[in-house]
Amino acid sequence: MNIVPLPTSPTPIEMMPVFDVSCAVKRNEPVNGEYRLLVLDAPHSILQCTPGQFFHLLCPVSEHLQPYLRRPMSIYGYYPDQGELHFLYKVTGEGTSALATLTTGQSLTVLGPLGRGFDILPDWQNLLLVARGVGLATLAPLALQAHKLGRNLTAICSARSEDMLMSLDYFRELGADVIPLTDDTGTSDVGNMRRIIEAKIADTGIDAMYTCGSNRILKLLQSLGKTHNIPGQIALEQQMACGIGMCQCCVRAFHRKGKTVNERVCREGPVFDLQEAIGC
Amino acid sequence: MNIVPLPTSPTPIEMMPVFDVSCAVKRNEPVNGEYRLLVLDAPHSILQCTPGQFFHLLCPVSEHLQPYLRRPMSIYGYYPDQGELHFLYKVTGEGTSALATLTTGQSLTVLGPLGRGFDILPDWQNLLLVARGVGLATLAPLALQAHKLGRNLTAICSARSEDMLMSLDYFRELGADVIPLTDDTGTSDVGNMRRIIEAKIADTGIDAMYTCGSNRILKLLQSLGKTHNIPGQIALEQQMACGIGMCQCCVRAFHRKGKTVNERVCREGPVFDLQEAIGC
Amino acid sequence: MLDLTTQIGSLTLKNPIMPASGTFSEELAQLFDLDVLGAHVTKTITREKRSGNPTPRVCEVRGSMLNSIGIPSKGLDAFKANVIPFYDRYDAPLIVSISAGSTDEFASLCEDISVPGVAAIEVNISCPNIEEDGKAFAMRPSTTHAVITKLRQATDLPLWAKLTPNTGETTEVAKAAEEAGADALVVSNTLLAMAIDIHTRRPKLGNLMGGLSGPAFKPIALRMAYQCAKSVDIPVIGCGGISTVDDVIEYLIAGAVAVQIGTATFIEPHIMARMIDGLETYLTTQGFQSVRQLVGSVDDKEASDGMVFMEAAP
Amino acid sequence: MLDLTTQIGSLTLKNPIMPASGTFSEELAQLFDLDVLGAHVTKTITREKRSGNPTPRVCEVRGSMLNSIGIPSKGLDAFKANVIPFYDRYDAPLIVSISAGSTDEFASLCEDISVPGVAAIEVNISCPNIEEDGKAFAMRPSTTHAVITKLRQATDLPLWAKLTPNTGETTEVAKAAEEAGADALVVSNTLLAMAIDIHTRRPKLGNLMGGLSGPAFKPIALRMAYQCAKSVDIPVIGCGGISTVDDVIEYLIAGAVAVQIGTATFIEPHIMARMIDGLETYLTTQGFQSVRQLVGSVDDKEASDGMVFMEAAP
Ligand SMILES: Cc1cc2nc3c(=O)[nH]c(=O)nc-3n(C[C@H](O)[C@H](O)[C@H](O)COP(=O)(O)OP(=O)(O)OC[C@H]3O[C@@H](n4cnc5c(N)ncnc54)[C@H](O)[C@@H]3O)c2cc1C
Ligand SMILES: Cc1cc2nc3c(=O)[nH]c(=O)nc-3n(C[C@H](O)[C@H](O)[C@H](O)COP(=O)(O)OP(=O)(O)OC[C@H]3O[C@@H](n4cnc5c(N)ncnc54)[C@H](O)[C@@H]3O)c2cc1C
Ligand SMILES: Cc1cc2nc3c(=O)[nH]c(=O)nc-3n(C[C@H](O)[C@H](O)[C@H](O)COP(=O)(O)O)c2cc1C
Ligand SMILES: Cc1cc2nc3c(=O)[nH]c(=O)nc-3n(C[C@H](O)[C@H](O)[C@H](O)COP(=O)(O)O)c2cc1C
Ligand code: FES
Ligand code: FES
Repeated sequence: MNIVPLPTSPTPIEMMPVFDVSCAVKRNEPVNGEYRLLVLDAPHSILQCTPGQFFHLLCPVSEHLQPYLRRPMSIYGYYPDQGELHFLYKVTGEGTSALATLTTGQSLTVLGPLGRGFDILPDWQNLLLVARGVGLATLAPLALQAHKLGRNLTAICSARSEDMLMSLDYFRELGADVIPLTDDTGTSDVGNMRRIIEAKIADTGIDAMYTCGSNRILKLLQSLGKTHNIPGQIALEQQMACGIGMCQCCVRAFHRKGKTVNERVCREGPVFDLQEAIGC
Repeated sequence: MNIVPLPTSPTPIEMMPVFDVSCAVKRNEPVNGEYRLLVLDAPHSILQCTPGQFFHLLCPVSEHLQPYLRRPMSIYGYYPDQGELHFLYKVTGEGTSALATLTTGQSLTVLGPLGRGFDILPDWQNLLLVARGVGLATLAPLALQAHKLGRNLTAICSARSEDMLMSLDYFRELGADVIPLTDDTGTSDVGNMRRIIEAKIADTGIDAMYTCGSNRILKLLQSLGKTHNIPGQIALEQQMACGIGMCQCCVRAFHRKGKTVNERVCREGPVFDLQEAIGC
Repeated sequence: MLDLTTQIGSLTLKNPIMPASGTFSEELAQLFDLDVLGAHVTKTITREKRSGNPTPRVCEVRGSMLNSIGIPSKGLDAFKANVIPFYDRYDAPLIVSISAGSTDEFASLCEDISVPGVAAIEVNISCPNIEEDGKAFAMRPSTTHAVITKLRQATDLPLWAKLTPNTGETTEVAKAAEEAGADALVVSNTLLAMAIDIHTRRPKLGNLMGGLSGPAFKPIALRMAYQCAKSVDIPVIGCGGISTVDDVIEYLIAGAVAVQIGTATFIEPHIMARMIDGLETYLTTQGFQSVRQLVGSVDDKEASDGMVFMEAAP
Repeated sequence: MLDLTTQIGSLTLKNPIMPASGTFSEELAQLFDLDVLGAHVTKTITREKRSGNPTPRVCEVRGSMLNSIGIPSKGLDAFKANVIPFYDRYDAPLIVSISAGSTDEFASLCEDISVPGVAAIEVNISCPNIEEDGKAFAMRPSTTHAVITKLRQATDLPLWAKLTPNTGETTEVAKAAEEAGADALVVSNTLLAMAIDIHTRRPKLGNLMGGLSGPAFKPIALRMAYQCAKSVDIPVIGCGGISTVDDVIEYLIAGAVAVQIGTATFIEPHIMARMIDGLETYLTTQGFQSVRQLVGSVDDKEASDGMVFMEAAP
């Protein structure tokens, strides 16, 4: 194998400032049945982000919802010009339910930007994004960045059903070739996905692949990456306490140089080399 | 001494129902700088009260105020016809600060009515109320009851200053002879109070005395009661956990038959025989 | 048909929900029919009259409380004359909690309280042993063994030993109680704690220190209940911080055959009745036929072997 | 002039606020100037490389958290090569936390870590002693005495002994540590606890059990800090559940000469810096000239005599 591993190995501590600021909520609205979009009025200082980075949110406490730890959330959009920070989230438990109660004008304290984001190396012209469900949140700013850098983008968006597919128009506006796949139409299976990607490779070629979350997709891309010698990156999740590297609770195992090593998702990640990642 | 002690000794468990209900807030407004009036929309069931009884309030929890135990609060007014329950309270700590955040339409869970209230025996014609500060809250429904029963009422209301004197008009409407005393005007001292009460005793006579809280006033009334052979009752406070008699945290010491006994303020009280009470 | 019953030695309870000692009394009958409960557990009594600790006897800590009530008691005779007859009107079995400062006094009180109307005796061995160095009986396996052995000889009624969290030897104490003849363990009493008013600089409790109970205490008592259930064969009754039906379920999954509800009743006096309904709903919707199926169903795999006896935080 | 300094044996800290081991690292320098702190305390290290416990390593409980991080460690050499030099740039003294499974390993690590740049060694004796029955050294006076005695011989640096709450012998352990030569006590590490997911019926921590920290733990650790301050003459550093400047003040009043902040930093990463400001404001407005005047100023009257050594909840 001669895939160049990306520099996801522990870097010396980078002393980029991290901010903990209270932001006013501009909007917090349902996007479809399961997802909500949270738009914050954010100071310029925290909007110097890299796609793939995240913030650690201090969810509000109420009589019925009392989350204690912060909750990590990928940056869905950062817009220094408008002074906006966007999150796209799924209501799953106490923390995200508490987030969902926020109304316009209330404030939310966010810590960030945190972690290591995606790389788009200079010679990567044809980029492939494969996202499922809320994974779009993580990949959306990457698409914007690719667009700004004038790269060609193919976005395979997978979901349970048509109406769970979000942001297709957004990706199209960015000039991406969008390929929607759904469980309902039976198009989202791994076999079909492989066929589509291999066709793309044969057609224009793919210089780098990006994904997040799903185990099935990880395995597929690892296999394609090995076969066709294409590098890639994946954004991973793990439960977090501190979010900045102090507590070591967020580790996951990675293959590296024949060994299994633990890395902190909040610090060495959340973006890791595709081939080093281990599914769960 | 031949003052007939009132039957405040432990009575066999009375199985009057106690209710724990959620009531909508009708109003919650400042009465003066220190006090607030809370008016609840209450079901008829919980409005069968006796003056001197109290409710145990489950104060709301928010991000910044997280009272855990309930807070005991005297009934300031109960109005079965209007379906209203009133509390007059002073914002002192976490629980009452949380109460102060309630707005019209929100709900508050209240447990009650609780405890043993005041007695107005059939042959008690001339009643004396002596209240200081928020003590008025506790004595107000007693004044209304006395009025309904056609008894003569003298109300000595003491406070730091003129504007801290509340409800004087209310007492006057009930036909009470209201005597306001303030620290500012130098009229609230014990000596002056004693002179006023002794004049009243000499004039119309006093059949029973009621008070609450203040140590100074307790001592004065105990002394007057002994000298002039006048029975009396006092409403006392103590920190509470359960409010209904289970935990025994709310005990205070009383003199009874030459011994010191502990009684539960929530159960054997909060109203006790004046002479048995021990100040603190 | 859903089976809510639970078995504690020879005693069958109609459901696994009962009050914790000191947080329940006859007065609660003013709120709901006490016969819905699996059992009734009285406040600890002593033989002699006692007045308890100085006030303030409770204080609030973040989301929980401390108490230093002590054991005010009207004494054995008053208890027999007033309290036992009161509970006679109910079908739910009456569990009487007792305490004493020495093994002999403990045993003689145990004997004298073994009267009709009492279904089991809960021995509060979390109280100081005045013959030793003032540490509670239940802080050490040796003193636990000694007192339970004597108590076992003093009564034919079922004996429930109530353990303390103020020890580093939870499993050893549990085994000592089992070996000495306890029929069940109640896990557990409150944890020694303290709070100081920073304005007056005085301790918030008249007694300086007191016991932590309520939600903050739950993860600790749950851990103890789990450790005990894994290390003894007698039934374990979980107690500590249980405030919702989810908490009840968590303890049952951990291995408790029944639970006691303490502080939660102060905040929500109907909570025990509501938990019984909630448990029924949960079992039905999850497809369980009985409480028994839930008890001890924790999926702890291999982990349990190495870890159960770990008593140092990692 | 307000004097915020505090004295811990031979060490003078410019203020009494420092992080707790395992809840602090170089990365916090991205948020504020770490030199505002009274001291820097590193995550416990072991001599060899270790990977720590399985995930999930943390979970949330009502208003607090459990952790079973374990002691992942890059090993002594990496620590000396990377971590000590990093902290060299600061004036605040560096306290290194160490751990080992036996007294001999402990002592040799202690010796090897006694290098320039290290101002004091915190010994995490709350870890299991694998030579005995797996109970932590700090659970018993005897094992505490044994390990501290050896450590004392191994270094000339100040030795801080970090105690565990998983014991019924807090004061005895404290005295044993003092007698064996500890220069200060850190009170305390986390309390063993557990949580189970009622939906999956699996323990919420990969390690089955973990340590409780955060606000729920405060009244327990405060009680221990008070008991220790009353029973030994060496300084006590309070640790456990401190989340606000009021909590800092409460510990100082109870007798702690300094405090360590753990979990609170996860929720509010600037909290330590804010506490220093808050403490300054409090002392000024209350008319204190120094932190020293506040330390141990609890108004416990006679109560303290009888009660300090009470280790049974009442
Ligand atoms: C780097 C990163 C980026 C993420 N970005 C997004 C996003 O853009 N949109 C989105 O909807 N979700 C995202 N997640 C997942 C999100 O953090 C969890 O859904 C959320 O923490 C759940 O909290 P809860 O209280 O609602 O759920 P609960 O299940 O009640 O949470 C209990 C605990 O588990 C943790 N937890 C639960 N699920 C996850 C998870 N998947 N990852 C990490 N911790 C978890 C919680 O933080 C909390 O500590 C991201 C996670 C990570 C690590
Ligand atoms: C029977 C009874 C009737 C009362 N009626 C009134 C009333 O009508 N209006 C009014 O303003 N106040 C009344 N009080 C006092 C009121 O209960 C307290 O002011 C209130 O509990 C303070 O709570 P906090 O959280 O605001 O204060 P904090 O000081 O933060 O309270 C801390 C703890 O101390 C308890 N506590 C503090 N002060 C008192 C007190 N005086 N009595 C009992 N417990 C206390 C609280 O309940 C809480 O548990 C009454 C008390 C009793 C016992
Ligand atoms: C006010 C109060 C009084 C208590 N009195 C007793 C008692 O007399 N005997 C006893 O064994 N336990 C007593 N306890 C402990 C409880 O029975 C229970 O073990 C403890 O509170 C933990 O449960 P919880 O968290 O559900 O309250 C008391 C607890 C409280 C809060
Ligand atoms: C995530 C985490 C990791 C910890 N790691 C260590 C450790 O390595 N060594 C140690 O002595 N204590 C460790 N502790 C315990 C803390 O130092 C502290 O004693 C405890 O958390 C109580 O303080 P707190 O309530 O302020 O968090 C750890 C605590 C947490 C929460
Ligand atoms: S969340 Fe604390 S190290 Fe990653
Ligand atoms: S408050 Fe519980 S007995 Fe009075």
